Amino acid sequence: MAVKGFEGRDLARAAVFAAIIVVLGIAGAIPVGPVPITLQTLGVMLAGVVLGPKRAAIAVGIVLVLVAVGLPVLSGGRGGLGVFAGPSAGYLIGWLPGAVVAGLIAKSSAARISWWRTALGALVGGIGVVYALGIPVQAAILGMPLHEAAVGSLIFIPGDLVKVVLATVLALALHRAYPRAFESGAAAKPAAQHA
Amino acid sequence: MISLYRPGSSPLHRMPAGAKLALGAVLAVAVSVWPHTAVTATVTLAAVFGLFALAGFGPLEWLRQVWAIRWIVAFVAVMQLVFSGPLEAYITTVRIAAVVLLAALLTITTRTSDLLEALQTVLAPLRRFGVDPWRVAFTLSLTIALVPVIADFLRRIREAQRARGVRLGFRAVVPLLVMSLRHADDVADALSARGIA
Amino acid sequence: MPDASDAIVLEDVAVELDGHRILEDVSVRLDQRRIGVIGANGSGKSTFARLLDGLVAPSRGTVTVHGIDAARDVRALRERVGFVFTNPDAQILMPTVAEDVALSLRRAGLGKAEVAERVQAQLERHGLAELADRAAYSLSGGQKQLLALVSVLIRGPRLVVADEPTTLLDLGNARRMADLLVSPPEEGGIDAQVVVVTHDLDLAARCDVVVRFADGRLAEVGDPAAIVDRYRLEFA
Amino acid sequence: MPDASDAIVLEDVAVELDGHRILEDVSVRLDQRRIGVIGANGSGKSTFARLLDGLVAPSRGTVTVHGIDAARDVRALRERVGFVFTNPDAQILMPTVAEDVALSLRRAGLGKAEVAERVQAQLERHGLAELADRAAYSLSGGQKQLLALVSVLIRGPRLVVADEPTTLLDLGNARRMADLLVSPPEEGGIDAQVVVVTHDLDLAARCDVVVRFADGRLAEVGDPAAIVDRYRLEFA
Ligand SMILES: Nc1ncnc2c1ncn2[C@@H]1O[C@H](COP(=O)(O)OP(=O)(O)OP(=O)(O)O)[C@@H](O)[C@H]1O
Ligand SMILES: Nc1ncnc2c1ncn2[C@@H]1O[C@H](COP(=O)(O)OP(=O)(O)OP(=O)(O)O)[C@@H](O)[C@H]1O
Ligand SMILES: O=C(O)CCCC[C@@H]1SC[C@@H]2NC(=O)N[C@@H]21
Ligand SMILES: [Mg+2]
Ligand SMILES: [Mg+2]
Repeated sequence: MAVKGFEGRDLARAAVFAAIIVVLGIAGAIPVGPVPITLQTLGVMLAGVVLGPKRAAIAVGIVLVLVAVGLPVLSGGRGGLGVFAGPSAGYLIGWLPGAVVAGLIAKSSAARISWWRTALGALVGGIGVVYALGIPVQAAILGMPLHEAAVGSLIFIPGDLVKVVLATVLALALHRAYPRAFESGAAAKPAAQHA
Repeated sequence: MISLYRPGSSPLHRMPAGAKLALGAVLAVAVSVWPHTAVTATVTLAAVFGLFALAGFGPLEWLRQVWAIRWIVAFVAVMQLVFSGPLEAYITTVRIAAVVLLAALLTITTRTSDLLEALQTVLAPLRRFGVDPWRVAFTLSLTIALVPVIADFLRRIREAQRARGVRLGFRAVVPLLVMSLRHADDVADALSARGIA
Repeated sequence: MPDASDAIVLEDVAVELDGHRILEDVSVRLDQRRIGVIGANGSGKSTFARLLDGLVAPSRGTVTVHGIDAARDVRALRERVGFVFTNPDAQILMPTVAEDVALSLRRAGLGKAEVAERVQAQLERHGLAELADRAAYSLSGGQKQLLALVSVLIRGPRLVVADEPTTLLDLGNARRMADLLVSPPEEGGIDAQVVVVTHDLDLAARCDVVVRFADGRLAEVGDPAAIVDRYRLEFA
Repeated sequence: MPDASDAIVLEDVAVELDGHRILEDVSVRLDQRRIGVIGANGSGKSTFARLLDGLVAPSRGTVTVHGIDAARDVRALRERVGFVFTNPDAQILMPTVAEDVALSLRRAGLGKAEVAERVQAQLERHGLAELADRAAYSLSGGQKQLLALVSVLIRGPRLVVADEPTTLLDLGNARRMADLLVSPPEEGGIDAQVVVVTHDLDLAARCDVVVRFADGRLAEVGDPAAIVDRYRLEFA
């Protein structure tokens, strides 16, 4: 066992969610400037609020490594190290702590899933944290003043707010349809035995 | 999933992945922090195209790669023109393009599998902290194998909607997640059964 | 009762997907009530079935279902045809059993109360009433397969196309599903024309006519018993 | 050749999952080479099969496979047992055919050259050599199911457990899979003990012994022909 408490079931879920994020990228991107508007951020929010911080970190981490090793897993079939030298690098790297924070907030209570904790998680993690890394890195890479990069990022806000609402609605529907999705590997199969 | 790798037998292709990455990173940082003039920036970009040529990629590929970053180039050029004037705009745009193209060159001359192996080497010291490099590499391969499977789930859900004459819109993500996560449980069983995780 | 328009007619149909020839030279007229489709893996059975619901478009020739040209009027076609997929998981689109059955009625613009009533009636008819509020994923394989069929039947299709609907079922459940699909309406079977794709030759033999595909071509159409026996012999 | 230790022994086993009793009172000793498992949907067949590979743990009683206590030494158990699941898609863990077959060997830490050689030999033996570099997901259903089996066989398991491995296959492919699973090794069958869960009663009848489950209990163990005939009669 590589990481304590992280077993095959968690690994499989992280990999599946990474694949979902990749597939959401196939839906395409809207090029509104140097950083695209993409549905993949919805996948990042969902990973956080559904899988919880640990598995979401692995899921998003997988996507980032796949980008780095040169697979076209980002929207519009982009990938490769060039992305990490480009203006969207900060947002992209921000997905990782973003998903973790989303998971921490959404799952901050052991009680039943709640719509407001889910929404808050998606908002703070999926927007707050992602932008907090994305804006400064974009400013640095493009050699522009921070406030300009910040103003420029306003173009993502409407779309990202919609994604927060979608992530919340989808997570709650998923909880009705398949509550096990929200349990950890060990809990999802209580009596099952693992090596 | 098709990798962005372009086969070839140039010195760049044959260079060990780890060394190539390290060298690339050093070069990228150097280009970024060097206080460029119009001349040094131009020379730098020319040098990057020179490396492309060394790897066996001609002008057609240069165009293709520049086209891929057209949005970045256009945006930087316009912003800088408005705020810093034409000279600054030229220098900054060329410098940024050079770095991004250099990184892209690393990607198209290195096999995904070689990068994964380099990654395992890099991760080896983390063994002490409970990270199993083999497992990391395996998880990445597993994800690559899963992408077409998940894409097929999406196709089947779309088809089911058409067949039933309904449109779920974004709510179609719910059955996608249910199918995918149940699939993950089946995969987990297969992992256990094959003694992998 | 079948009438002149209750026929499935394919004229010189070919299907090409991603540059591969998948079906070729298919011409057939089927006006029987129970139609079985058999053939090896990859022979084109599912593609044929999907043509009938406009899920695949012919690259040549015409497909006419009950007088509707499948290429021209997909909307009318889908009103008339119900499709049951092999894997019920892909077909159950809503979280609970009742919601899933209701989904099919949503588009028809019925009122909430009427939808609820019709769903309830339909669930009762097929012995699923007690499961109305259960999460669909938690049903057994047999129950799921039945739910998938019920969700299709509630719209009152005149043709039901089912692609290997019994593969995961045990003898008893498979028998029940088969009875629904191929018995005459008087004996509890579906009151619509039925096309059933299957590897279960006993089920195929119970149809009025059997169509066999081989390598993307129509190999035989005709008497179920004769075709099934011949097919079985090939592998004996 | 079977010897004293090549037996599957369950003693008073019960399985409970999520508070549901799924298996109860199961005691049996099986030392035959070919073991068929039949029963209705939900009767506990898959749960029984999963016990044998430590995928489910008994909540009472003991499971011993070839002398290994399944609860104690899952690692040794998994070395000895290979499991083939119904859904081939979930078992394909690597992007290409050759990589998938190589996976278990790579995990065991074998060298690249040796792995490549053994993979090639194994693929050739089962007629998959030409597909070595194909994307695994693009294979046909029959090829996928065969790949899943081959990936398991390469580790040289002494017991192969297969849970409905032929459901999605046509007559020809199902026959080939069945031949591999239940023919004696001299006639091309697997050189290991085999437990096969199936709804295909003809396949079950070809085994050395049949186990029938009903409602989470062991209903019968014994002569395949007799048990299968009785079971068939129930639904006639
Ligand atoms: N979208 C597609 N692109 C390319 N080839 C396809 C596509 N869909 C199906 N095929 C191929 O067409 C052939 C016929 O497929 P089809 O699904 O109709 O077969 P089938 O008779 O239903 O087989 P099975 O018994 O396995 O369900 C197969 O070889 C299949 O691989
Ligand atoms: N993890 C679980 N939690 C709760 N119930 C379960 C779980 N796994 C299986 N069951 C239930 O246990 C019963 C036996 O399941 P099992 O899968 O062993 O049946 P089976 O004989 O293999 O059926 P089938 O022919 O449909 O494959 C079923 O009623 C099933 O719903
Ligand atoms: O594809 C990439 O290169 C990374 C994309 C980063 C997109 C950022 S994330 C926050 C914001 N919302 C969007 O829709 N796009 C940006
Ligand atoms: Mg088919
Ligand atoms: Mg089962």
